[in-house]
Amino acid sequence: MYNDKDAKKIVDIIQSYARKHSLWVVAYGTGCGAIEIPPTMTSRYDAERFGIRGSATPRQADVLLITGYLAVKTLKRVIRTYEQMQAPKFVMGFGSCTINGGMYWDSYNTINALDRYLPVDVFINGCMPRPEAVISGFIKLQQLISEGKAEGAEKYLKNLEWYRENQNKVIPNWNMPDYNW
Amino acid sequence: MAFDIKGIISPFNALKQFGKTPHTVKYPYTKKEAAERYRGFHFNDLEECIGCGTCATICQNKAIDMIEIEGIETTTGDSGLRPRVDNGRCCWCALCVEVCPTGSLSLTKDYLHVTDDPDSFLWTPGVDNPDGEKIKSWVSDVEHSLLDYQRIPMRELEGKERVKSFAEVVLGYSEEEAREEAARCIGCGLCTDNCPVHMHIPEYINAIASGHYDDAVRLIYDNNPLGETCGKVCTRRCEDICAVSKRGEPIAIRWLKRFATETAANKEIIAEIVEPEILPPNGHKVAIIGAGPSGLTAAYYLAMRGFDVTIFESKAHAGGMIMYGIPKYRLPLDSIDKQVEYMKSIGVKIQYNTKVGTDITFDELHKNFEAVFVGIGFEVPYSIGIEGENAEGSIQAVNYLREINSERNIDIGDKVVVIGGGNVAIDAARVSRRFGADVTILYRRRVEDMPADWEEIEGAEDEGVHIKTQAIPLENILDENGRVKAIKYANAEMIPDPDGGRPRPKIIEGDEHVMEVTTVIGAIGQEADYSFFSEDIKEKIEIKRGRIVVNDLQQTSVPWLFAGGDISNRRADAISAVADGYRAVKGIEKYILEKS
Amino acid sequence: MEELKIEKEIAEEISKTFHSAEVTVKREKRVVVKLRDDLITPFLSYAKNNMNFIHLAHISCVDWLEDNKFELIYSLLNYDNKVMILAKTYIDRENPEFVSHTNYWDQAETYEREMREMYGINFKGNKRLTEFILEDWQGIPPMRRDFDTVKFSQDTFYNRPGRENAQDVRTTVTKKSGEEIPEIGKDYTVRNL
Amino acid sequence: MREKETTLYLGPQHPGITGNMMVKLKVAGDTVVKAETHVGYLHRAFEKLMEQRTWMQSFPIVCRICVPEPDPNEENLARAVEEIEGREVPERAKYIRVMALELSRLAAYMLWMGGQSGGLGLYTAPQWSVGDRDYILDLFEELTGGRIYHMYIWAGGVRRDLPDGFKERVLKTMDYFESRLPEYDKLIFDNAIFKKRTIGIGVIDKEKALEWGVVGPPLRGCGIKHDVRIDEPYEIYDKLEFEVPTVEGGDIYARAMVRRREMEQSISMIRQVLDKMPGGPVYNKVPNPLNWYVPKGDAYVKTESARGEFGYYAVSDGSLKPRRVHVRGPAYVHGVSLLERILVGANISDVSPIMNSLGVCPPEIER
Repeated sequence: MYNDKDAKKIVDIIQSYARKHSLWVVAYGTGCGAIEIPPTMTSRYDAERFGIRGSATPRQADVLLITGYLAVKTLKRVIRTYEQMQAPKFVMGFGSCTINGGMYWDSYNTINALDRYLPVDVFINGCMPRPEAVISGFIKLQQLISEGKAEGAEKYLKNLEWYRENQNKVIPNWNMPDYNW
Repeated sequence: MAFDIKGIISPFNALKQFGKTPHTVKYPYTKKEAAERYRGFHFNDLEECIGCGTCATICQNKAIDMIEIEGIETTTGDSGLRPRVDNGRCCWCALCVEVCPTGSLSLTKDYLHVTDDPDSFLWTPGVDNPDGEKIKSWVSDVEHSLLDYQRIPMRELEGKERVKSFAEVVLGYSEEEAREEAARCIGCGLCTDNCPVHMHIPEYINAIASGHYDDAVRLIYDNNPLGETCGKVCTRRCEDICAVSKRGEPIAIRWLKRFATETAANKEIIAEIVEPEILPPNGHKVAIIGAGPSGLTAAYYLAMRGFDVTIFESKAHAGGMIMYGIPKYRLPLDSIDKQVEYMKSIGVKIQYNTKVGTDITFDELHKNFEAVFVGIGFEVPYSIGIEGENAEGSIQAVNYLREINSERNIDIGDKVVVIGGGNVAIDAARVSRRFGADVTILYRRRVEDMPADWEEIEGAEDEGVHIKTQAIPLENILDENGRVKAIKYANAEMIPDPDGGRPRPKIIEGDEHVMEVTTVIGAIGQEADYSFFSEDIKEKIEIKRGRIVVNDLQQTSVPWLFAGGDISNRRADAISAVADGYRAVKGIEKYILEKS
Repeated sequence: MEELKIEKEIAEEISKTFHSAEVTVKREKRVVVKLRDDLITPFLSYAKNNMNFIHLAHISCVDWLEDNKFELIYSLLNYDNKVMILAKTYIDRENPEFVSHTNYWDQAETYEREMREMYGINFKGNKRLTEFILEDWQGIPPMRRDFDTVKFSQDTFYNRPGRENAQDVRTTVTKKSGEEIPEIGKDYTVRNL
Repeated sequence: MREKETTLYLGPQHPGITGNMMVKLKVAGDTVVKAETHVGYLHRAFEKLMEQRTWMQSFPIVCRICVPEPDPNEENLARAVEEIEGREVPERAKYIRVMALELSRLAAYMLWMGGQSGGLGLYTAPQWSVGDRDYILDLFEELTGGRIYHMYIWAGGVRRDLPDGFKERVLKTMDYFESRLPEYDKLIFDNAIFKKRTIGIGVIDKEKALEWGVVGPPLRGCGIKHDVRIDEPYEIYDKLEFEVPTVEGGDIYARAMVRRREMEQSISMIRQVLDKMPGGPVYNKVPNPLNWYVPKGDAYVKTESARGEFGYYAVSDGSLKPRRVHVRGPAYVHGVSLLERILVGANISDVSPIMNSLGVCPPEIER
């Protein structure tokens, strides 16, 4: 006989199995790393093998790819897109720019460390990351999901105030609806 | 538009592809290897790297830090630091590889780093990937490097032209050449450590490269008042460890210094550029014995600090060995005069023709001055130790050069043999060539063992000096008048030193030769004449192997007595003497201030 | 020089019409015209209508902070002989104002919007000097030379810690050797490229 | 009947938008009444950053100005500084540069083909063209060490010579591409849907095109022969035989056909370049980049990129760093003033294909 706890565990396993094999990526090319998305998605690297495919709208999507630098103007839209996404949701940071500013470390218009503004589940190294690296990133994400470690969304809600503070520091005019209901 | 039947059917052509094997790279099940030149993560050969930091300087992303690595010490020619790359900044453009002077830095085929930890992107090449050597892909090579490994050649008089006169052999860089040569410098500053004076080499070279020659002169005079002399005759240890010399020709640091200092044509211009900040007189008196490089340097900086300095010089001209030991085709008289005049103009006093010990006693100096600096140099030549050495026609190179530089003539005849392989020997040989003699240098060991600068050796060969190596003189053969007419020498073979030192020459029995000569010049080294010291001083100071033992600030065991130059260091060159003088200034200042 | 015939003819025509203009033939297909600021509009009009330079390739601005001037560069192309004219002028850097040329070329509007945003130049007559690239920008226009982007970035954005143990090579060497670099040398030492 | 006007925000997060930008549309029914482009989402301040960097350090960043096709940027900056400095480039380097430029043009057109047809619902086409484009990226990786950002062309020539056997591999790839072109014709350019959606859509008026400053394939799609490669031949384009195709019509289809025919020309040019390429050095060393003082002066240079005329205006004040580098990308005009004009009257569903056909590339608008 299974008790409730075990049942929950089984549900979790099934859930994370389903989740990790249907990662829908919101179609938002935020930066230059987006140029490697078409090769990854199309015939040469064929990411659909992993259940990864594009989704036109944020509400149906699971993964938000931050493909490199974020201009402050885009950051505002990205936050909005992210908040519109429904859980489970994951963020992947592409390349150097999302980690410590990359080449645009001294630009007045790009943020340097993405994880200050959004919870990032996986970082991929490269400038820009090759399709192989992108796929490895997805595999890593799948692995984290199955281990139950990809909890960026929960972290975001829990630390919303901290994130908001950082976001507000760089976005001067915060005129956005709150989607974190 | 009409019904387009062709346009509807033709796309169905794609069905042809049905059943074909797709060209998909089934990563991660199959892997496509990165290209031969792929620009992935860095690899650094920690052994080859000298920590010059050029990679960190060029990185436009400020991705590279130089950090201390356990087990790597700071040594001369190696800062002991190694690059660490922030992969959260890097764009793998490989500019760092293209400017790496040693070629230790390269990029590899490895590019995969996927993580949930944003703090894991600091990457120390070589430490984090010790196996990176095997997958090196974008490597540095001399041909494609952004650095220029070829020195701008220095224009010189032709060998045939040179021997006709004592005109300066080196013609100097033009402004354009100097800037081009200076631009080769990467400004790491490793060289400064090997310079006895620690001159501000990258700074003045950078100043030259940017066209600010005045600043270059100021930086040179900051710790070397004989910059122009050093620009002409320095032994330039800096160039030995120049980072660029690892794979190419070192930056011509000496010639650049020469260029910069020569932009100031006379003492007024020097003073105008340098604008020496001379402190008001502080009432303390210091005596300096010997107006050689160490004495002049000490005097110059002491005078700037407000001391009342007097130099006692036994000869009629200041400069010491640089005046009397170095031939005028290397260092012209007016250049020395210019520098000495400039020093005098800021308050250095020189008493010429005053030999301490005969014209004035050492005790008198001690009585009248608070501190005494001795920089008398090595003027007494070693004897060669062969029969007939004291005969007419056998002279010592230092004496010979002194006479020539004092514009007195010595008849050497037309067949000269110089014994020795140091710079003095080469100088004597080249000077003799200028008097039209046929000159042969006899040296015990091989050419590569000669202590003289390779440029000097080359210059001598260009001028037609014969160099006979592995030849040991045995005897001067005299004629009936007691004059040298020939020299007997034996050939030698090199035997390895059992203790691992450099090979030694051993006479081959019976392989003896006689060469007819008119003059034999000995040049195998000199020593100092300490006869002017009183007995109690001699007892108090420590003299080891002919040299006075001093502390870090050139102070002897007698607190008020300082020493510098050849008599205290083994390097026996002008720049070391300058360094001693510079250090002695600090010592004297400290001594006097602490005393009063 | 037979090769630069067309260019010379163009230069001649311009200097005949605009006496104060400084005209140089820079190279093949490049003519540079330096003009007084009030002559730019007549010149552009003349070039467009009488000399067939109908294509406005770009308008650029250079900040000469030391001279307290902005340099404006108008590049025009003639489709027939493919010659390009660079018309340059200087305007004052304090309260910079210039005439809009949107009535000659529609696309001038975009350039003028950008220059207003990046340099703060007010183009009189341009009806759409709205926000273009930046959003809610506060402070001096960023492309001006006196705007320090490094400082701004460091103040505004977060830099990941962990790199504080970085050493300077020159300092390490001086520490070992005991060299003291004088004040004037420091400008030449810190190669903060 | 007059329909009510509504405002529609197309982008920045929208699958049909090229890159990351936004078009604010006023629509009445399905018809666009007014269009307003909003850019700046990708503004990285390249021009400011270049003023902070030395000339050599600027090369790794200029290629980022245009992501699909970085080489014209590198080539332009290289040629600008070479013109200011009067530096000669070895002949072989010029050939290699042209080869890289044409390969990148081909790659850019393949990507455009995927975007253009994918946006019209032809989902097989991007699978083919983007997949095939990867073979060019493989070549680039082999030649330059990078798939997307090559950082290969720089002042004084190119960074490295061709690797061993590279010529054969390029020729093989070109043969493959040539054999694929008829397939693409059948799949895309003859396709009834493609034609239906593109002919007569997004028409640029021939008269207005010149005055509006249209360049590149959109201008040649209006039947006007204008191409920097023949007007002001740079590198070795004057030594190559090629034609500049023009198509009348000014609509999306005309622009598509211009690109389609240019692909043939590019393949032929690459073959000629490889055939004629002389031996010798590929790099005329610039001084040590830490001490490279570029003399005072300025230069306006231009390149024909896949989207049209790329212009660089570079000013040097005699120091280590550029005084000013102004980048004039073709999309600057296409993406803002031209787009706003020709979208008026278009159907909403055509907005994305029109943007694609103009080659609107936001990173080069805002830089």
